[in-house]
Amino acid sequence: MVSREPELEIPFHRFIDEVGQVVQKLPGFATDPQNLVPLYRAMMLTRVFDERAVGLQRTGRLGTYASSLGQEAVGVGVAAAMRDQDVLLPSFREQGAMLWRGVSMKELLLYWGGDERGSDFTKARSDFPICIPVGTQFSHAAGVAFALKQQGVDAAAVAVAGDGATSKGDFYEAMNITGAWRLPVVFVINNNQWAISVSRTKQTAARSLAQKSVAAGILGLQVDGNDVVAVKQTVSEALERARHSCVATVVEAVTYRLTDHTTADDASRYRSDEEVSKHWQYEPVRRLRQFMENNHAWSSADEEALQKQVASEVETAIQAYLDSDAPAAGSMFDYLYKNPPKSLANQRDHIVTRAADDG
Amino acid sequence: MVSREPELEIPFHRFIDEVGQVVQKLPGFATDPQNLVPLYRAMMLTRVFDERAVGLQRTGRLGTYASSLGQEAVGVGVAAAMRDQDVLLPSFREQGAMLWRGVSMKELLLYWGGDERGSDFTKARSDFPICIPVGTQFSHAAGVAFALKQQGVDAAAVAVAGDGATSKGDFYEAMNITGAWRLPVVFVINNNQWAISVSRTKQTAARSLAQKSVAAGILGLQVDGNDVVAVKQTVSEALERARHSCVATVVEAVTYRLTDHTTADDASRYRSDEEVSKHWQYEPVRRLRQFMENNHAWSSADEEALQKQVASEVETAIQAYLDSDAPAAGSMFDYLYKNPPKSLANQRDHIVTRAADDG
Amino acid sequence: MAEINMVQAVNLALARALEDDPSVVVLGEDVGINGGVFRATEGLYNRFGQDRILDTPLAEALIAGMSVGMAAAGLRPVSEIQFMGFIYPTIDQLECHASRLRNRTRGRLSCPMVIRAPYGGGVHAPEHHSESREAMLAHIPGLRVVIPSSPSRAYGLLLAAIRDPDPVVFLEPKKLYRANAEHVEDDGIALPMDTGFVLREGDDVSLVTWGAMVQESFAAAATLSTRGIEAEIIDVSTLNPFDPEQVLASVEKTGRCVIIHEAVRTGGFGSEIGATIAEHGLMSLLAPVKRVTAPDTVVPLAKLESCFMPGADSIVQAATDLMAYS
Amino acid sequence: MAEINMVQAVNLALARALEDDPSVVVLGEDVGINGGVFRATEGLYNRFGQDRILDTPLAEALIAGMSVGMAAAGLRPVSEIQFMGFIYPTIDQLECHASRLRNRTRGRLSCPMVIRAPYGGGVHAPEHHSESREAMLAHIPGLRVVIPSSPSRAYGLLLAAIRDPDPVVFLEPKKLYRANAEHVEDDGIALPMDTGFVLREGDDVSLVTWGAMVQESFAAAATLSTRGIEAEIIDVSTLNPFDPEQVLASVEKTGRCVIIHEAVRTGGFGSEIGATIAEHGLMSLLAPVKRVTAPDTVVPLAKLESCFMPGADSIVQAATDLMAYS
Ligand SMILES: Cc1ncc(C[n+]2csc(CCOP(=O)(O)OP(=O)(O)O)c2C)c(N)n1
Ligand SMILES: Cc1ncc(C[n+]2csc(CCOP(=O)(O)OP(=O)(O)O)c2C)c(N)n1
Ligand SMILES: [Mg+2]
Ligand SMILES: [Mg+2]
Repeated sequence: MVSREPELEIPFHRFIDEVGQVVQKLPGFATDPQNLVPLYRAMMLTRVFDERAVGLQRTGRLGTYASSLGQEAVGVGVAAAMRDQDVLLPSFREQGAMLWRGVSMKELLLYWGGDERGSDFTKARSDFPICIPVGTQFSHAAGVAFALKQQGVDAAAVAVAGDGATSKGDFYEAMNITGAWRLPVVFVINNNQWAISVSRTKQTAARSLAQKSVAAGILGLQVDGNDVVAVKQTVSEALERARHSCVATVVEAVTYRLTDHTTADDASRYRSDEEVSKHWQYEPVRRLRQFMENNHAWSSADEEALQKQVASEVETAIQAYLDSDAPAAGSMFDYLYKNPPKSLANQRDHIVTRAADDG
Repeated sequence: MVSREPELEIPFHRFIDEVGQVVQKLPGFATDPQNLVPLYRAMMLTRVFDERAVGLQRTGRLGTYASSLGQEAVGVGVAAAMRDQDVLLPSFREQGAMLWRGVSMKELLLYWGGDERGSDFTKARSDFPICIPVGTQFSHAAGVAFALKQQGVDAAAVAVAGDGATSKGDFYEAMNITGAWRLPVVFVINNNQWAISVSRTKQTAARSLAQKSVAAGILGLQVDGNDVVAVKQTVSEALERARHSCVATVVEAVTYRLTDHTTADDASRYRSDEEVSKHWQYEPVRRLRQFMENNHAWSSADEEALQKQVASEVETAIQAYLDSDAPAAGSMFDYLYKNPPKSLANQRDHIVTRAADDG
Repeated sequence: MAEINMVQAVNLALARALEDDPSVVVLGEDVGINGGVFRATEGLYNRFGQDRILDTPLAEALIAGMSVGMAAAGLRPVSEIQFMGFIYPTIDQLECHASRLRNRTRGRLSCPMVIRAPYGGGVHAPEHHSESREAMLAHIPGLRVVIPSSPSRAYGLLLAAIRDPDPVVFLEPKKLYRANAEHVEDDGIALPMDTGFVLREGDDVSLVTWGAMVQESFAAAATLSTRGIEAEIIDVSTLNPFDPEQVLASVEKTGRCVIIHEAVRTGGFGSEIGATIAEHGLMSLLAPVKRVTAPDTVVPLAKLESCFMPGADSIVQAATDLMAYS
Repeated sequence: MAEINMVQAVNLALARALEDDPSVVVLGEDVGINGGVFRATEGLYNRFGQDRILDTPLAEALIAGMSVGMAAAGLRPVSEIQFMGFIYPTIDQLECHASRLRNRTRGRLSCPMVIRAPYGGGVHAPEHHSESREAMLAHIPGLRVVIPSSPSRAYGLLLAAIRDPDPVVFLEPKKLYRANAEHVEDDGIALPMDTGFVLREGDDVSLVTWGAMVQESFAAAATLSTRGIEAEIIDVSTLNPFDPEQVLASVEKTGRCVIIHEAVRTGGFGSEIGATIAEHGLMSLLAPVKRVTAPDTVVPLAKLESCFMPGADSIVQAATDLMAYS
């Protein structure tokens, strides 16, 4: 009588540990620590941007916002592994990845400030916009991957979502077809241990989220999500497999959400300060800095210069956001249909007139 | 670089092989072959019932019908493993299980003949009715199991669905919560290799359907679905685990659909005669008879008597079905709400009058 | 007792139902220790324990499907969908099973379940957090769709919904969640479903509405009154099954009707009311029926949300227009 | 060329679209070698190959979501949902993504996809195979909902739907699948969406309908004509965006309107039409508007299906009743 789960080994990838020590031969791109500076810079930018965005929300100048504090290595590592023609399908917590892909800070602020123009990215024009309904982007990724394959484009789709998203049927249906049809997709699970107040262990009895791939006959592995080198390397390999052999992979990036779910949340209601403090030890930004310092690729002066530069970049973007004109009332009609019906024009007139009357 | 699926071993259970030989020590209930006679009888009844139901459809006296030809051991084995207070949640091809549970042939015929009274089972009153939307019964099973556990009832829920159903998100969502909440459920996948025209291999790249359980951290195993002893024993064990330790199991019963998907289908459009002929070798009814004969528990005379008896039982049920009065037009309103709104009464009157006018 | 707002009234009704009936369980995302993202389930986890206040995995279709199973097996599940924008995966279960189980089995099994969800705009929430798609659900026979418009009606109707032997979708207008606190007696008395509430009497024009638009209608009625126009306000409250008689009686009296809803115009539930009047109230009409609704487009993000939402201004305008007919 | 029925016309349009535009792909359950359970995709697999005619796993939400991804990335997916009764899991993707992608990205991405599904009753099918829930989908801004009522309109409208740069749900009345064969020119000419068809002119009463009820309306018109009542028949055809002008023009002429649909009454799309008349056509009305619909209950299994479905008898009755007003 069987009475336990089938044995199964899920690989776990890590190159740099919590104190910046190398635990495994570094991949090519990381052997010269100077190469890591752009990653460090991007993580820092993400962190400062998040902090300032939360500040804007607190002072009534931005809507609800989802910070990625502590998870910066996931977004940055994933995006750094991608090529331009790969397609990113992000959740609402992937500003690290989006900024790397070329979405501007002003665009992100517009979006979170309540203006659709924020999703009309100037760069990364094939990337998907932020996806709010959890997990619904997984099947888009399968569709995008099919189109890329069909059109002979040497590229893959990368969907990123949280640990909570792995409970949605969409995840499974999408994984399954990438196996059955051999589609070039990488599913990145940004496992920050919490889905609002529901912990990873309450979300599923599976020992890893990566093992959910077994259901679809695709690959699954875990990576230390606070080690940007490991994230980049693991996703690069998954992308190679996707592009060259049409084998899809679930990459579970194990990390931790160091702050509230969003600005509308109060995490102290459901988790202890001790738990959070403990995880500050593993956070990705300091870890990478430590590694670069250990390897004489980074100095306090570098840090100071970077901080200054990043702060001013973010400030400039915020100013541009705050200075941007309000969207026109009529714009809510202008992109609904390419060929709008006549009846919509009347409704548009009515709304535009009403808005004008209001001042 | 990982380039293959994680290794994983899914058990496969079989006691009696294609030619009626024992391949493994028989479970207790099967050591006396006489005990298998009821199982044989039920499988035979199912087969004859299916055959006659298809005949009724062909002659315009029944609606679309889904025969279980070749899959009788699954339904019968599953139901024989259950206790009365366990709850069955069947798909549309589980007449074998439903008949064993006490649903009458007349009820089944009423249902397929287009009369809701067929789902008002006289026995098995807590069992779910036939479920048409594929896979939607999985989450019902989780809910039933929660209720049983909450109410302290020593019972489990058994959902049965096909190989195609394992591609629906519902399956995964339901499996996941049985793991996370430790719910007493057995998911039986009646893998008949085809979902209408889509073969098992096109349905998923997973090597087994049982391994989909890994996604939820619950147990999964395969059983020879043409060996009723194996089905009964495996499901019994899964039910024990469910009832006593609240561990859920996916039991993949590997079998074959020997006929069309339903009477509305023509399987010769998409699969070869050779494939079908090959599978006739493994079919469950002859196999069990062989075993019983080998063990001197069954004779030609027994067979003849059984055939006669079963034929007459089925005939009686068919006659009762054909003789049953037509449902009243008003009945389509009488069970919609326990407390119907006034407006519905007017609509009811209208329909009843119109039906009366039509004669 | 202090005055309470609508979220607190929902909380009070849930606590009362849990207290009164051991078969009631509450489930959903973050309804446990977190008390729900709007705090509608606050305190219930500590009071009723983890066997009755259940944090589910993130899976809306599952929440609905499990509720069907629970309900059929003797429990009374009251689940929360975090926002109506995430209710769509539940439609399959609502349409195929919850609304049909009693009918399908000729009463052998039934489905006493409630799905609660905050709906509607007005709080500058992110995308998918402001929709009003009640009409989609109101088209499913066998399902009740109930919408409260004040703390006391939230309390009384939620109790009715939970006690009802059939499935109810209970939609809570989030714009009213923290508006208009009032005294609510925790008397365990349910309010009637399947009919609406005449909240204000008037002879000149009927304002037929529900949810957050009840508030706008009151504001409009106040303005209209200063101009000598007395509006009758009907809170439809139960969209399905809809009670046509109440609306028709009002229109018979006033001869004029403005239907107001937050949902987009085409196929909104206001159309059912308009059509009902065109069928059965035509002879009472002194003027055409008017609908004041959101336009037929996607709810814009926060910056344009207020342009999208109908308000008292549009209601006043519509009613005034109708007074020009005589 | 021989006369063809509606399934064959759908097949012809699909083949034409596949031939004309390499970005068109067809996907769904059993659409490949099996040619679809109604044979709408018969022969396409052999002709266009397995890279363009795609059997999917059994997962409707996936079919819709994949279509969104395919469409955004440059393909024109035309998917089949086997029966409308299994379309509900697609609503999440239709509502949250397909209908919004263009708007959400200010035109950067778009979603030229079609979901086809047989709908409606009349063929004595099992449970969930006979529903008409078009109104649920017609309430989603950004989505088109189109329903043909003859082989040639199926051909022309399906081509229009596939070529349209935005998402279309294309519902095929299965009762008409094999009825009324007619000559259909494979000329690649699309018919206009966003408006309906005046299929019969008449001065006395407007019959406003779509799908399989067009046939019943013609039968009713024939009977009415023998009694000296000339009906105008409008096939609404595109439910969303709905063209109110066409209906209003007809009602202005006739002064009487019967709205007919197979869907259940409450919240059916007939309500939108009734409300539109109450708002903008009231002054033309000589009589109340009437709706002839299915009753507000679950479609019964086959034995009572014909009692449930509206038919020519009820239309004749309604129109005759309206003639009593003058
Ligand atoms: C389908 C759906 N249900 C509910 C929500 C509300 N919600 C927003 S984020 C969230 C938790 C997501 O958790 P996870 O997937 O782990 O991502 P994280 O927020 O941790 O990045 C929930 C429940 C939603 N956006 N979509
Ligand atoms: C959700 C849903 N989609 C489509 C269908 C139409 N359909 C009926 S049976 C079937 C195939 C089911 O295959 P499987 O799960 O393997 O069960 P089997 O019929 O082989 O017993 C399909 C597609 C359905 N009933 N439900
Ligand atoms: Mg998370
Ligand atoms: Mg099968």
